[in-house]
Amino acid sequence: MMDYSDKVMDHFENPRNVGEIEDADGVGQVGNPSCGDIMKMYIKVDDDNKISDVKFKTFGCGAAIATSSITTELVKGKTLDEAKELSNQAVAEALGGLPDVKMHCSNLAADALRKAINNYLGIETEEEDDFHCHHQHG
Amino acid sequence: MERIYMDNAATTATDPTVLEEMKPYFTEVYGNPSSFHSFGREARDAVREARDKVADLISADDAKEIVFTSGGTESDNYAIKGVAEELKDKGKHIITSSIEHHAVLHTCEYLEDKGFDVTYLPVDEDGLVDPADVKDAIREDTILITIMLANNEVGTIQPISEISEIAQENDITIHTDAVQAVGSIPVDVNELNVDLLSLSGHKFHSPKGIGALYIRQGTRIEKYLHGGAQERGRRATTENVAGIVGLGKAAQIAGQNLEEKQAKITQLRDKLIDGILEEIDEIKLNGHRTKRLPGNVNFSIRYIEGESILMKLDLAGIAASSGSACTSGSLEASHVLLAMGLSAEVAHGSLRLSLSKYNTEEDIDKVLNVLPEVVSDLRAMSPIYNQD
Amino acid sequence: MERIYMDNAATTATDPTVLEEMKPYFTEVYGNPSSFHSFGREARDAVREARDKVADLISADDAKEIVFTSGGTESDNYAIKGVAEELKDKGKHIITSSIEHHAVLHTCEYLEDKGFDVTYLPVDEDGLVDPADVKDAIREDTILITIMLANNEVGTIQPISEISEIAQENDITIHTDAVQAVGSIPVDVNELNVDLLSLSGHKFHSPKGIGALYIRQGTRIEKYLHGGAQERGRRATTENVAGIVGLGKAAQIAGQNLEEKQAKITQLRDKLIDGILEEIDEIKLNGHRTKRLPGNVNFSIRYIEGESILMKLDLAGIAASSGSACTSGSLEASHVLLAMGLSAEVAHGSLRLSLSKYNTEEDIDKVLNVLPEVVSDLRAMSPIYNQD
Ligand SMILES: Cc1ncc(COP(=O)(O)O)c(C=O)c1O
Ligand SMILES: Cc1ncc(COP(=O)(O)O)c(C=O)c1O
Ligand code: FES
Ligand code: FES
Repeated sequence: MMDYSDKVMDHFENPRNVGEIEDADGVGQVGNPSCGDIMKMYIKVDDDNKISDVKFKTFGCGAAIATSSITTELVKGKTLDEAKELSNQAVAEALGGLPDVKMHCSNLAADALRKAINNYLGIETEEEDDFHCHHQHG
Repeated sequence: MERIYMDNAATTATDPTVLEEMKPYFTEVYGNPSSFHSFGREARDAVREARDKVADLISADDAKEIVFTSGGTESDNYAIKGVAEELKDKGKHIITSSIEHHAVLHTCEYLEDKGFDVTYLPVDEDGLVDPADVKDAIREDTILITIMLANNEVGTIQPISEISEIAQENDITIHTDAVQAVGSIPVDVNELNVDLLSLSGHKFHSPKGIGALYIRQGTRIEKYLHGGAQERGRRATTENVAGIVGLGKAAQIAGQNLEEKQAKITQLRDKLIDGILEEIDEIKLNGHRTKRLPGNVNFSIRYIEGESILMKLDLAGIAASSGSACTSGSLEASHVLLAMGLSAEVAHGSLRLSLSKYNTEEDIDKVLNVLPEVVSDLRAMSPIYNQD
Repeated sequence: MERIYMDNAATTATDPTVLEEMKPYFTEVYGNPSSFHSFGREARDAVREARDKVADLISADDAKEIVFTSGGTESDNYAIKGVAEELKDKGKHIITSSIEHHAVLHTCEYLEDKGFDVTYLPVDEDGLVDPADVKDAIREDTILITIMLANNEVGTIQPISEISEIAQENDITIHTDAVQAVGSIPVDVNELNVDLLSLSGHKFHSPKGIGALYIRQGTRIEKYLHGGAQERGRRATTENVAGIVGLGKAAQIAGQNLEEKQAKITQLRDKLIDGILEEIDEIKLNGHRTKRLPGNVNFSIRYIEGESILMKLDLAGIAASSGSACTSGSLEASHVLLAMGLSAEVAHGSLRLSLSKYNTEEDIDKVLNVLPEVVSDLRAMSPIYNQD
């Protein structure tokens, strides 16, 4: 079942960029507590359309926390266009891989980030269906 | 790092005395109990002695009522499918509870696929089945009631004797999954008055892969494993002699000063429960406060998720579980906690710490020392926790 | 008295190296492989390694194709009932042979009760199934062919690759009970080209109570034990970790210099066969002379009865068997020998001596020394023996 890479463990034990940004330019949240996970991303965007700061808060499993953390590292300093391109595959790879049953967790972080970017850009994103978990567990 | 094992509801360490007892049955007394010769006779004698010890532990009238199996799951499958198969012409209705172990639930679901009708009784917020509900659920065609003696997640102990009285009045076969109870609390098949009872050795310091099904004499049940004539024709396959010897020894040891050990573990449990309640706010003890297994502690800790709690504890050298071992890892909210009325959100933050005779006062202190920080670290990271 | 064990087809002694490998998994590495924490991870790693070793021994493409079970009987029950259950809407006809182990035969009989139709193919006087008979038996509604790789009583090895070719041409699932073969002769699931293969550890120096079912990827089969999600959902129950580790080690050891060991045991077997043929008259070697397990010797000794031969041998310190271990003790004439055309009278006088890597030249000499006298003593007592 859950056999996490050293990289995952490192990001779980020492998560980077945890917290909130008071005057965030964009905020994105995905997940649902009844599904066992919520991820919230805050971004600051500078004049060059680059992400100058990013923070997260996560309620979720170990993979959810680690993917949030690495995502913030991966996109800090990137342009919004580059950040939007970040795939869950890339997130998983940056963590040295994720167990099969946890691959879906990496969607969350990328999704939350995209939502934050869209929020900054003023794009409405479809609301989550509250009655079904948005990803398959297990 | 000194590690602390508090996942004894998942499995226990084999008692070294049990292992000692088993050793000769691998390389020296290795005969097949069905064999005619002296090697076979020695193995046969060992199996006989072990059967007596298991019968003793649950106060069975006759050791013949004990059939060895590969564990709790097989015992549950055997009991439920065996009765269903045998009595299907009499009726196809089965009554169980909604908080059974998957070995019972998934077997019942399998039977539903085969045309059986299953009633899953609700439980109250402590996880208790109401015997009145059992009575109400009984129909003309009810052939089996299967309700667990003690729950593996929250430790709640069911009023099985009351339920079996109802079963008896209505002439319905009754099985109880006593996998979590046997070895932890006194279990007497006659007091419980059940026809079938499942137990599993690895929950009380025998090795994994060996268990038993108690089958009261006269109980009608189809066999489960077809083949040779072992176990008086009730379970084919060459007997797991070393495992059986281990189960016997573990049963014998468990029976010695059972109540004393129970009291000691209960005292540790209560210290742990009280300590956690004192140190951490916004938590909820799951399961009945007193009608509960001596070693079971189960809390829901709001705003955080079970797996991440387990990871943090594991990093601190504490082995615990969130929900049952079988489901931990899949992050599905425990069906037991949901049935007890918890919201999925709260259920996701559940933590089970389960004790055995090997746990000490120091273990409790260590957990009480580590857990509050784990919780506050994770809450600090949680988007749904309101820090003010 | 120095005793000689020649009943290795019934069960074998656990290899001391295997036991050594297992020991830590009782009292030290005792976690539940499904558990999240480090104790669980250690157990999980051990199970993974063992699975690789078992896969290696039978040249499975992927270790995922190995499902651990409680032994040969469960593997057979799982394979046959599982395919029958899964494919019953496609058809209800099963083809097997008349000399299968009871684990297969009684499972097939059970399915007949449930409305399945089973063809029990005949064998020739050597115990061989004719592939042409398999072909002829195939019907529109045939869903499974289950034929053993090597017979437990007479050691005859069947032409499984030829049979599986026929199965494949007709798109029928094929299972082989290789319980007697695995560990004794090279077994390659791809050469055999089977979908399912049963093996049992205690036939090759792992402990009893652990076995495996090989399930080729893509094979449609209903699970047998319902419950937790262990073994990728294919077999519920807390894994018998120590047993699995033992099976893995035994598989590894069996694979090392397999052909050399096979040659050595074959040479002992042939010395025993030739010696007995030389010393005792009016006897018949049962089973094929060369297409036979390296360790199997089976004779029918006219005018005397099997159990009394076993008793005399046992008194002389030689452990043997008459028919399979499962039926020895019930004194029914072996269904295998009857199917091979022996009269019941002759079948009753059968003696099986089965060798393992632990048998020596001296063991053979001792048997050759003792057996002739046993036979002549009993014949002297027999009213049907004509002494002139
Ligand atoms: C209540 C209950 N029933 C059944 C089982 C299954 O037992 P085993 O793992 O021995 O198959 C367990 C433990 O896993 C259990 O706690
Ligand atoms: C050919 C064959 N099949 C199946 C079995 C059953 O194996 P087990 O005793 O491990 O259940 C045996 C041995 O008893 C056997 O020889
Ligand atoms: S985010 Fe990891 S399981 Fe849902
Ligand atoms: S005389 Fe003893 S079994 Fe027949």
